[in-house]
Amino acid sequence: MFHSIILYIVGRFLFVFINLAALYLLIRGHNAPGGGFIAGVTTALSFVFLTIISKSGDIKKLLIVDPIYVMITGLSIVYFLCLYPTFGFKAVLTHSQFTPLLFDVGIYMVVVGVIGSVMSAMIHNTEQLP
Amino acid sequence: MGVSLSFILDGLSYFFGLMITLIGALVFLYSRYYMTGPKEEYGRFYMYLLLFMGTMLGCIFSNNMITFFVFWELTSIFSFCLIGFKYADPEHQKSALTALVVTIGTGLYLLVGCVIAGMGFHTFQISEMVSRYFTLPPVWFTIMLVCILIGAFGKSAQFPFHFWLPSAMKAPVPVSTFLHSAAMVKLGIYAIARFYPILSNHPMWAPLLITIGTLSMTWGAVRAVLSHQIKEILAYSTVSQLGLLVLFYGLSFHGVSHDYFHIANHMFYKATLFMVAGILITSTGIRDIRQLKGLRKYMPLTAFSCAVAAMSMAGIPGTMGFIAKEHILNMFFLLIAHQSLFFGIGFVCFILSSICLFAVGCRLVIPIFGGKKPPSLKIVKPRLPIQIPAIILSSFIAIFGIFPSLWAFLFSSFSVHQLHKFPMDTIHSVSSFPVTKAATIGIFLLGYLLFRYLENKSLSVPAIPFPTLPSLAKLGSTVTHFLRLDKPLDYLFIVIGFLICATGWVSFGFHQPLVGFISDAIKPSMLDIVVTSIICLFAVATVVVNGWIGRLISLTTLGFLISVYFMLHKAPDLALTQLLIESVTLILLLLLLTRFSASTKKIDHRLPFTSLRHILKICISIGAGLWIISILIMMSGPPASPPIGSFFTLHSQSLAKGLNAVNTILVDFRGFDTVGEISVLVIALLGALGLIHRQKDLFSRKS
Amino acid sequence: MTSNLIVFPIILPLITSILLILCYKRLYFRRYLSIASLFLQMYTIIVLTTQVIKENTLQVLYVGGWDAPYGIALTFDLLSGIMTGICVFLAIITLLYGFGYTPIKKEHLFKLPLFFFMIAGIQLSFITGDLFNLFVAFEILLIASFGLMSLESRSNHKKYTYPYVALNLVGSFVFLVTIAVTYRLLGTLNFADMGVRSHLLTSDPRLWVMGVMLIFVFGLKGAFFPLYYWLPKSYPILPTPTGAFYAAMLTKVGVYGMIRLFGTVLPHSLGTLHTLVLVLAIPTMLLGILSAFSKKSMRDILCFNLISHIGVIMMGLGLFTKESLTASLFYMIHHMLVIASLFLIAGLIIKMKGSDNIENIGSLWKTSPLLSGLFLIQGLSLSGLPPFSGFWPTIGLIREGLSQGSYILVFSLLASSLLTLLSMVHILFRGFWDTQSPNVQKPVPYFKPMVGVAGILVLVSLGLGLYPEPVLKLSHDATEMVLNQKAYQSQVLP
Amino acid sequence: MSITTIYLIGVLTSCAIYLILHRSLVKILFGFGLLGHTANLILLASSGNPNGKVAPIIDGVSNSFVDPIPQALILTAIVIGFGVTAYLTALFYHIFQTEKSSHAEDIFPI
Repeated sequence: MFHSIILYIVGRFLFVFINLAALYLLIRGHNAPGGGFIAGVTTALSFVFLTIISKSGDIKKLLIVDPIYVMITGLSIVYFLCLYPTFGFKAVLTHSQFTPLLFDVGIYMVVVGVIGSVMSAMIHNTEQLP
Repeated sequence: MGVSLSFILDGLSYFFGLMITLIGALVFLYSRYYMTGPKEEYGRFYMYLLLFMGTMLGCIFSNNMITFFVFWELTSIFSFCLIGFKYADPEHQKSALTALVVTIGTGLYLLVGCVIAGMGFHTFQISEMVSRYFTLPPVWFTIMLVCILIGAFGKSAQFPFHFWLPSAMKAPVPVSTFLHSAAMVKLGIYAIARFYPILSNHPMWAPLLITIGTLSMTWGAVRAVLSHQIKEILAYSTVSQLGLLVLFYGLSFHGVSHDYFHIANHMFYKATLFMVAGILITSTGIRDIRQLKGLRKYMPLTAFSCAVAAMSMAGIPGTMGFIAKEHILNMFFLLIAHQSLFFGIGFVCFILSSICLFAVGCRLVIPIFGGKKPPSLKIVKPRLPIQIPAIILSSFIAIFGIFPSLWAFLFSSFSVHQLHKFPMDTIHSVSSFPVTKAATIGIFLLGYLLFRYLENKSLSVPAIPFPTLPSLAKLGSTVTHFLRLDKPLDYLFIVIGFLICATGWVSFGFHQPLVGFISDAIKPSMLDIVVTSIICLFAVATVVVNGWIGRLISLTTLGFLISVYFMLHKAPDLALTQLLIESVTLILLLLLLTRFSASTKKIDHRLPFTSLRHILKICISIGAGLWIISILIMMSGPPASPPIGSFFTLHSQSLAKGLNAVNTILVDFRGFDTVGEISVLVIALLGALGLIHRQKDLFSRKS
Repeated sequence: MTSNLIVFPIILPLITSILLILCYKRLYFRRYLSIASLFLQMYTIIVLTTQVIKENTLQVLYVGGWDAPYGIALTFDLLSGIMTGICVFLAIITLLYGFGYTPIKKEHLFKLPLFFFMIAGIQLSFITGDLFNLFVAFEILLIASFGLMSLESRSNHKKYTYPYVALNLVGSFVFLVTIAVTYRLLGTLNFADMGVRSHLLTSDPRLWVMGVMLIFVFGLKGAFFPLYYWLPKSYPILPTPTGAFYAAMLTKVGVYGMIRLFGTVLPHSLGTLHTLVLVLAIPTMLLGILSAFSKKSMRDILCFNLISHIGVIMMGLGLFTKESLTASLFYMIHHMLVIASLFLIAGLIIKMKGSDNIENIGSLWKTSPLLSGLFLIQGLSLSGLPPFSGFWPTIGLIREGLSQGSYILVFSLLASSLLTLLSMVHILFRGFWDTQSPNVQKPVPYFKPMVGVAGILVLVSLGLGLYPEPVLKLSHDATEMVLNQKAYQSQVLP
Repeated sequence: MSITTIYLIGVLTSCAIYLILHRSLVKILFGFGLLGHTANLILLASSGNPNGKVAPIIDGVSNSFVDPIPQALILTAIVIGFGVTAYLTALFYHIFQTEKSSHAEDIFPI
C-alpha cells in the first residue's frame, strides 16, 4: 500500500521490537498491566503496520499461516483448558501451575488471529475493488 | 388440572345421542345418493361427517366441562370443513369463515364460563356441580351464566349471532340437514338443557332466554316468510324454531316438561324439509321456489313427506307440530293467567311467528307441488333411495302426531331429575283449553291470509354485511402503517423513545431520592474537569464536524482521551487496552471509509430530512442524555450492600497467584466470561468474513 | 461438588464449531458431526434433568472452583432443563430439515459453525447464574445470529440485518448500563446473591429502575410491544430452516430471562413491574396479530403471530402466580414447537411452489393433502383451540386472569386467539383452498424426508395437546423451583 | 462519582444517540462506537470514587484499591465491542457495495 524501502526497513526493526514488547506484556500480565488481550492486539497491530508498509499488502504471507488457523489454535487451547480439569475431577476451568499463562496465550492467539483475519480481508478486498 | 375423560349417561344425553345417530344414519344414507363427484372428494366428505358426528356424541356424553368444551369447538371446526367443502369458491369460503368465527368466537365465551364454573364449584364435573355450592361472589355466577348462554346462543344461531346459519346454507344439502337442523344447532339447546339444573335458579336466566328466544323466533319467522331461496327459508325457520326452544326453556320455571317432544319435532320436520330441498335441487337445479311448480306428479313420495313436514311446521292437527304448538300456547295462557301480563309480549310474538311459519309451510307445499308444471322446467326424476330417509322421518312425524301417548310411552323414562317436572303431565292430542283452540284457529286463518297476500309479491331484505378478511387486512395495514413497522429508519426512534419514557418515568418519579443522592456526588479535581471537558468537546465535535475525516479524527482522539480518563480512574489495564483497540478500530474504519468516501460524498446534497424528524432526533438524544444522567445520579448514592470487589484485591495473590487483580479476575475468577468473550470475537470474525469474502475466497491462500 | 456435566451443553457446541471450521473440506462429515454432537448434547441434558428431578434440587457448578458469589456459578434447574432440551431438539430438527433444504454444495462454510456458536450462546443463557455472564451469553447468541442472518440471506436482503443489529446493539448498551446499576446497587452479579441482597431493599426506588431496565433488556430480546420492531423484517429474510429455529428460540431467551430474574432473583413484591408487563402484554397481543393481516408472505404472517403469542406468555408472566407462570411455561413449550413446525411447513411450500406468498400458491388442499393436514393441525394449535397443545395453557391463563380481575387481559387473550385463527384461515383460504391463483413457478417435488422431519415436530406437538399431563406437571414443578428463592439461594451460596 | 463524570456521560450519550439516529451509515457507525465508550464509562462509574485509592495491582504497600470487578467487566465489554464494530464495519462494507450508497434513505426508502 504505502510502500517505501526505508519505511519498510524501519518497519521490520520496529516489528521485532513491538513483538518483544508484546511478549513481555503477555508474560507479566498476571502481575502487572498487560495480559493476553493487550499483547494480542499489540502483535496484531505490528502485523497490520508491516502489511501496510510492505509491498504485497498481505498479512497471510507475513504470518506464514492463515490467521484463521492461529485463531483456531488459540480457541482450542482455551476450550481445552476449560475441559482439562474435569479429567482430574475438578470444576471446569480450575487453574493449576501454568495454566493461567497458557490461558493468556490462548487469548493472545485468538486476538492475533481475529484481528489479522479481519484486517487482511478488508485490505485484500478493498484493493480488489475498482 | 382436573380434566378427565368422564362421561355422563342420563336420559338427556341418551335422548340427544339417539336423535343424532338416527338422523346421522339417515343422512349418511341420503348422501350416498346425493353426493356426486370424484371418489376422493366423496371419501373426504364422509370422513368429515363421521368426525363431526363423533365429536357431537363426544360433546353430548362428556361430563367434564373442559372435555365438553373441547368437543364443542371440534364440532365448530368440522362444520367449518363441511361448510367449506367446495373450498375453491370464495362464497363458500366466506360462509365457512362466518360460521367459524361466530361459533368459535362465542365458544370462547363458553370457555370463560366453563373456567369460572370450575373455579366456583371447584370441579369441572358437570354432574357434581349440581350438588355443590358456588363459592365465588354472586357476580361471578352472573358472568358465568352470561358466558355460557352466549356460547349456547352462538351455536344455536340465536338473535345477534343468527346470521351465520343462513350463510352456512352454501354447504351441500346433507350437511345442512345434519348440522343445521339436527345436530350442531341443537348443541346450544343441549347446553341450555344440560346446565338448566345449575343455572336456572339465577334471576337472569329466564329474562335472558325469553328475550333472546323471542327475538330470534320472531325475526327468523319474518325473514323466512320474506325469503325465496328454499334453503334460506329453511335456515330462517330453523332460527325461529330454535328461538322458540330457547324461549321454551326460559318459560319453564321449576322444571321442564316435554322438551324432548319439541326438539324431536323440529329435528324430524326440518331434516325432512332439507332432504326434500336437496331432492328438489338435484332434480331441477333450481333453488328459487318461485320458479318451481306442479312437481307432485313427478315425485309423489317427496311431495307426501314435504307436505307432512310442512304441516308439522305449520302446526296442523295430526302432526307433532300441532301438539307442540298447543302445548306452548297452554303454557303461555297459564303463565299469563297466574304470573303476569309481561308474558303477553312473548305470547304476541309467538302468535306472530306461528302465523309466519304457517305461511311458510303453505309456501313450501302449495305452489311447489300444486298447479301445473311450466314446460320450461326440466326435471330429472329422483331415484327411490334418495327419497326414503325423508319418508321415514315424515312418517315419524305423523305417527307421533296421531299417537302422542306412544311418544310418552317411549320417552318418559328418559326424563332427568332436576331438569324435568315430576310427575310429568301427559301429552294430549287435542287441548282442553277453549282459548287455545281459538288461538290455533286464528293462527291458521291469519297464516293462510298471509300466504295468499305474499303469493305474488317479491319482497326482499338487504343483507347485513359481515366484516371479512379483506376488511381485516385493511385494518392490519392501517395498524402496520401507524406503528411504522414498514419504515426501518424509524425503529430506533421508537425503541429509544420508549426506553426513555419507561425508565425516565420511574427514575424521575422518585424526586426525593434523586435530590438526596446528588448531594453525595463528590467534588471533582481540576485534572478531572479538564479531561472531561476535552472529551465532551471531542464528542460534540464528532457530531458537528463536517466530513468523515474530521469525525473520524474526533472520534479517535476521544478514544485516546478516554484511555487517559481510565488512567485517572486507576485503571491501567483499561487504558492500555483502550489505546490499542482504538488504533485497530481506526485502521479498520480507515480501510472502510477510504474506499467508500467517494460514494458517500456524492450524495450529500439532497433534500434535508423532514424537520419534524430532525426535531424529534434532537429531543430523543437530549432525552437520552437526561435519562442517563438521572440514572447516574441515582447510582451515585451509597451502595445498598458492600460490593464483592474487595474480595479480589484481598485474595488475588493468595488464591490466584497473581498481583494484577483485574487480570486474575479475567483469567481465573471470572475466566468463563473471557471464554465467552473470545468466542464472541471469533463469531464476529466469522460473520464479518462471510460478508466481506465470497464463499470461494475463504481459506484460499492466494491473494 | 463438581457436577461438570452442566458445562457440556455449552462447551460441546463450542468445540463442535471449532471442528466444523477445521474440517471445512469434508462436507458430509460436517453434517454427521453436527448431528452427532447435538445428540450427545441431548444426552447430557437428559442426564442432568433426570438428576434434577430425582434429587428435586438444582445442580450447581462453580466454574474454576470459585464459590459464589465471587466466581461464576452455572445453575441447572428444571426450567433450564426444559429450555435447553427443547433448544437441542429444535436444533436437531431444523438442521436435519436444513440438510434437505439447502444443497450441500451451496451451504456456506460458516453456517454450521455459527449455528453451533449460537446454540452455545442460547444454552449458556439458560444455564448461567450470573448477570454479566448472561450478558456475554446474549452477545454470543446475538452476534452469531447477526452473522448467520447476513450469511444466509440473499445478497439484496442482507441490508435488513441492519435494523436487527442496530436495535439489539441498543439493547446490549442498556444491558451494560443495567449491569452497572446492579453492581452499584447490590454490589454483586450472582443471581442468588442478588436475590439475598435485593430482599433487604424492596422499598428502594433504585430497585424499580433496575427492574424496568431489565424489562427493557429482556423485552427487546423477547419482542415485547414497542420493542419488537427488529423482528418482522429480519426473520423472513432467513432461509426457513434457520428462520424456524430463530422464531422458536431467540425470543424465548428474552422471556426466559424475565422468568428467571423476576422469579428467582428479584423480590416477588415488585408488583408494579409485573403490572408494567401486563400493560405491555395487551398491545403485544392485539397489535401483533392485527399487523399479520396486512402481510402476504406466510413467514411474515407467522412472525406477527409470534409477536402476538409473546404477548400471551407475557400475560402469564405479569399475573405472576404459580399457576399463571406454569401456564406461560407450557405455552412457551407449545409455541416453540408449533411456530417452528409452521415455518418448516412454509419452507416446504417454498420448495414446492417457489414462493410462500399466499396469493401465489393456492390449490395445495387438493394437490398435497398431507401438507394441508399438517398445516391445519398446527394452525389450529397455534390459535389455542382444543384439543391441541395451545388450549391447555389458555385455560390456566383465563383462570388466573379472571381470579386476579384482569378482564381486559382475558378479553385480549381471547381476541388474539380468535384473530390468530382468522389469520391461519386467511393462509388456508388463499394458500390452500383457492385454485385460481397463478403459480409463480412450476411445482417442484419436495424432498420426502423433509416432510417427515416436519411431521415429527407436528406429531410431538399433537402429542403435547392430546396428553398434556406430563408436560403440565413438568412445567408446574419447574415453576415451583423457579419461584422457590430460598432454596435457590441456599443451594448456590455455600 | 464526581459530578463531571455524570455530565460527561450525559453528553456522550446524547451525542451517540444523535449519531445513531442519523441517516448516514457512516455516522451511525461512529455513533455505535461512541455508545460503546459510554457504556464502558458507565460501568467504570459503578466502582465508585477512585480518590485516595490505587489501581488494583497488589504491591504489598497500599491496602485501599479501586474495585477491580468493573474494570474486568469493561475489559470484556471492550473486546465484545470491538467484535461488534468489526462486524458492523463488514456489514456496512457489504451494504455500501451492494447499494452504492451510504445513505439510509436510499437503502430503506421512506
